[in-house]
Amino acid sequence: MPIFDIESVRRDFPLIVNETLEGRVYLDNAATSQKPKCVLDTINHYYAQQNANVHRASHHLSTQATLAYEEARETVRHFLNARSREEIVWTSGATAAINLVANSYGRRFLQPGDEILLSECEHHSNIVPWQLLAEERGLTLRYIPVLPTGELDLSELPTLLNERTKLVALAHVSNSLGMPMPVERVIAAAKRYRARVLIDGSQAVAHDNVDVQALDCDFYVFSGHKVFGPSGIGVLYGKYELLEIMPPWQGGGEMIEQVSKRGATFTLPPLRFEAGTPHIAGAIGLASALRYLSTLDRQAAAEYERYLLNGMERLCADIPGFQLVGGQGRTSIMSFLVKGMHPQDIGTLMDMQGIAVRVGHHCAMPMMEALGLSGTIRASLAFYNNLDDVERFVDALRKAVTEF
Amino acid sequence: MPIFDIESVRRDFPLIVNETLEGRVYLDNAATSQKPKCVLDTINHYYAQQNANVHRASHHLSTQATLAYEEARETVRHFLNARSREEIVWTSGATAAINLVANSYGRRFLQPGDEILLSECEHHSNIVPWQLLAEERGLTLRYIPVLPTGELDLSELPTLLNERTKLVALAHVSNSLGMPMPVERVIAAAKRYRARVLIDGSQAVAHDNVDVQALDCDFYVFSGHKVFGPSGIGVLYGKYELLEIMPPWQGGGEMIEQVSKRGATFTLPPLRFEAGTPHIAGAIGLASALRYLSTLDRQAAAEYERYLLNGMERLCADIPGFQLVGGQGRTSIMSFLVKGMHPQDIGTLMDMQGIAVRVGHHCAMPMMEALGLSGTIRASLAFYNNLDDVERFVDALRKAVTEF
Amino acid sequence: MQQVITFPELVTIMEQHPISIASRDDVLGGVYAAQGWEGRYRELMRLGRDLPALPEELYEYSCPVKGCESEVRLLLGITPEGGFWCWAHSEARIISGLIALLLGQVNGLSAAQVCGLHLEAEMEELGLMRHLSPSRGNGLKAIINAIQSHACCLSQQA
Amino acid sequence: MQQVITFPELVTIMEQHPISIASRDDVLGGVYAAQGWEGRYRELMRLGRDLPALPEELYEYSCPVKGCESEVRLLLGITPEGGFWCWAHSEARIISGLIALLLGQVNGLSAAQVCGLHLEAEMEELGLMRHLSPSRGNGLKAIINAIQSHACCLSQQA
Ligand SMILES: Cc1ncc(COP(=O)(O)O)c(C=O)c1O
Ligand SMILES: Cc1ncc(COP(=O)(O)O)c(C=O)c1O
Repeated sequence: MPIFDIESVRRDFPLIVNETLEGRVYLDNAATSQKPKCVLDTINHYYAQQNANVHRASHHLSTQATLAYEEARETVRHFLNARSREEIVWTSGATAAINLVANSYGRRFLQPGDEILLSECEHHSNIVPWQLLAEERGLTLRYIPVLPTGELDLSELPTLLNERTKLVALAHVSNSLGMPMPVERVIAAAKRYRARVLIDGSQAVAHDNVDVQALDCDFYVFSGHKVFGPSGIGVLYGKYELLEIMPPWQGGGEMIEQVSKRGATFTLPPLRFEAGTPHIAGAIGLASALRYLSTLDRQAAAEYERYLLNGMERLCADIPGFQLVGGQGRTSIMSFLVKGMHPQDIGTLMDMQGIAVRVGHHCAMPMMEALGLSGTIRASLAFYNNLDDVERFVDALRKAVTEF
Repeated sequence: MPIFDIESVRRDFPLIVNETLEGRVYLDNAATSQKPKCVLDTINHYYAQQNANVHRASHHLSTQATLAYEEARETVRHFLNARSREEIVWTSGATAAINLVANSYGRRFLQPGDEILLSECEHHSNIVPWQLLAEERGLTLRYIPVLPTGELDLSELPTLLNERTKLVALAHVSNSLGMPMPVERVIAAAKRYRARVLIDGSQAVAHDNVDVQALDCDFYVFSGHKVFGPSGIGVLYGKYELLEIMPPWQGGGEMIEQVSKRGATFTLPPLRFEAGTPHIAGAIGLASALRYLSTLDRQAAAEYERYLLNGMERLCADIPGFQLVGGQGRTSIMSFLVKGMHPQDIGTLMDMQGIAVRVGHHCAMPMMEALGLSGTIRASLAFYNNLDDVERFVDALRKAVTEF
Repeated sequence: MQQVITFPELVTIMEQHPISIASRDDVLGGVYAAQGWEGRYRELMRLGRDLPALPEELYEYSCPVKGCESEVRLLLGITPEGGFWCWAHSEARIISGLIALLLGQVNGLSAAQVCGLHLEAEMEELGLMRHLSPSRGNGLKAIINAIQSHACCLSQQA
Repeated sequence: MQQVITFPELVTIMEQHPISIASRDDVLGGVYAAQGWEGRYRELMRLGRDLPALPEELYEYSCPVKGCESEVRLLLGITPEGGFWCWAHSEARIISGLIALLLGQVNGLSAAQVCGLHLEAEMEELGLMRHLSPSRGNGLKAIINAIQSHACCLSQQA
């Protein structure tokens, strides 16, 4: 077992402490993650001591709030290793970030006949915005096929990617199986056709550091609530030279430079894309979560998660009918089926035993269709889970399978 | 003075207590309001005991979170007196709600040559989305003119409103001057031409109860942070028969019914418009704020605010050069100028004395242009302000004007 | 959207559903008698296994009730005599077992009687409320809503 | 976007700015000597009142620096000898006074010298940091950024 002070980390998460007291186990971390106490404290402190509107007034509180808000942007810049703070746009979540790119970049720069390349493993949030755009603009969507192992079949890439491909949108890690996607190879291939690449990092950020400059993607998105931050906040990273030429999407306060009855001129990124009063508490709460992560040895945390995942898989192997879905290299997610039992029945029987897992298509219907599945059971780990959680999960699963 | 237990109410607001201890006075309530302790407690409790994704899983926590989230929707329904919960759509704020209507209703149902009627008093958030839409769809925007008193000049309404008018978007109360807008008359006139009406209630909800059925508007929007709730959450009310025929705006998880590689079908309102993981803590925090309001005598609170406002205006009357902007009937906002001094200098000198007011165009440039002003100083009250706040404000203003 | 079937040919099939007010005690007795959650859920799974899926003739008229976790097929019918019949089925056994609990309360009653029922009461009594959350996970609430709203609507028309 | 003016006719006018490194101590002495915030802000307002607005010839080349609260006009120039000159003005007096503090640090230096300055230090020293918040309220930070980035850019070209 890697060196990682799990019991001390676990105490930082009030909900996990509480669930443990209640005898329950939370293994739905891929849906949303729990928050360390410092995030709650930051939110509290914000509302009790700093709350004011940002970027609009210059009184004391507003200055404090604006400083905290822009420092939070800097924290995200550092987390992603973006070149500048101006490349970090606050959104209400990963979904909104993808919709922003589709509506601003997509509607301005994609022409009828252009192609967008996705993969069959995408979350609906990285499919539907492109479908809506494609329908409006007369674009063609293509999908990199998924293999039965959950890996992408890159053999078809040379035909899927061509001069008409203007944009590639790909998950960093798949949410239903936890398979890491071959983002480096796809990005390199896309560059050859000068296609822009958006990486959906929703499932990656909770488990590893990200370096957008090393990846050299054009856009990177994630949600705060999946990386131990508050709900209602997310991030769009975009290369500045792209953000700069993108038209605003939503109109409102603070994204303008000048408004007259005849029209408006718009301010520079990132504020151009932040219409309306932002989710200030969310932004600084997310920064607090990222700062918390930076106090951990993330390498060790990731190893520890792998250790738990391996243990879980090993212990499940002799449960009658147990079938793992997905291949090697998975991070923190175990998606599985049990022969002869419906996933939902397993989910219910697990819940009755206090184990939270998720069941169904995990908002990835096209992938389920491609794999010929109607759904799976998904147990997803975070670094605050422990061996006891894993054992309780396995015992509960064994009971569900053998006693019902 | 009306009966309203101000000192007890004031103690419910941690930031106000704290500012008082620090010797500062918060009079920027129209920009954002402070939060009662119960809202902070609700958010804390949510993250420490309930946090899970909603509408996706059926394990214990997710069920708790979904229940709380949908109960919050019911609380908002009750607050607005909407017919059903399905008429309440969560958004990230008033700005996002207006953009939603412009992009979903507007892009589907407005045709080139159609007209949208606004007023010159609107906040940029209720102008720019319509300008963007008008440019894209070839629509004409018209503006009800503002009189020097800050009132709307309805004498031109018969020519401004005609068969081509398809939508009217109007503030309930203006944010720069605090003037109540003649929404009843405009709604009645719009109905005669079957034009849809959106009311921007951002500045109304903190001061009075709203009844969307009595108003008979088609859409009503507001932001949580202006009504003592958290940041990053807002509400779109829409008549169900309209929401039902509106296409989705953003694509993502949970707004779908079915997704295949070829396309998607969408679920019913309100979820159709709530793509992605919602701001769950925001929704239940807002509900907590609205429940707090329901424990107060809102009539008395409104009277108390008027009492403070009148006192403030009376005490300012003999400050050399003091000029009130706007006419009768204003609620909780005093917008003013001081002859011979730049508003920003006043703002700075007030801030140096610990008084938070806002200075500038208040995101209402077209109105400032119409009134021939480059900006004003705005002091805006909430029911947790007290006579001491008012007196400190007046003393500071007198000092700024007479000693600098 | 749900329709209510009135074609005699189909309604005749629908009336054959093994679970109705009449067979209720026989069929559901086991759930009431079961000990602990384990016993209860075993009974539910047994009930669910035995719940007939919609035969093809009915299936083509039925509507899907979608949840994230499984799909339920649902069909409502009314006999010339005013008997209310509901068929529903899910691949998941526990949901099917819960559906059986519902059908035992409504099949064979009149629409007006069904309209007057508090369908959730039995589930409350059996400690099965967790399955009625507004979460769209399973669709049970949608079934109850469909049954109740159609039954009430029909009884007003009558 | 800012441009840096090099036309001899205009630069000659720009060099006439009453506030420069040379006049600095005379002009700004009062701010340093003032007692308490009241004294300091009275001095700032006096400085701001005396700060010349851009004459028409310069105005048409200047750019607006927008804030929510007031507008600042800004123009940068460089003489053939490499002297860096900045004109800026706001209707608001305190901002204009703060601008005067900035101009006293840069006008007449070389671009390379300006590039090396820590322009915010003086404001820190005078307890005026609150005016440098990232809030877009006043535009002072934008002026500093413009001065510094252009000065550094020019000194690299040279
Ligand atoms: C009248 C009015 N409308 C719209 C808005 C926009 O609200 P938000 O910035 O919370 O989206 C505001 C406040 O800024 C407002 O006062
Ligand atoms: C891979 C992936 N992309 C996108 C999303 C959407 O994130 P959100 O719902 O927070 O907008 C999720 C999570 O639901 C996800 O797992």
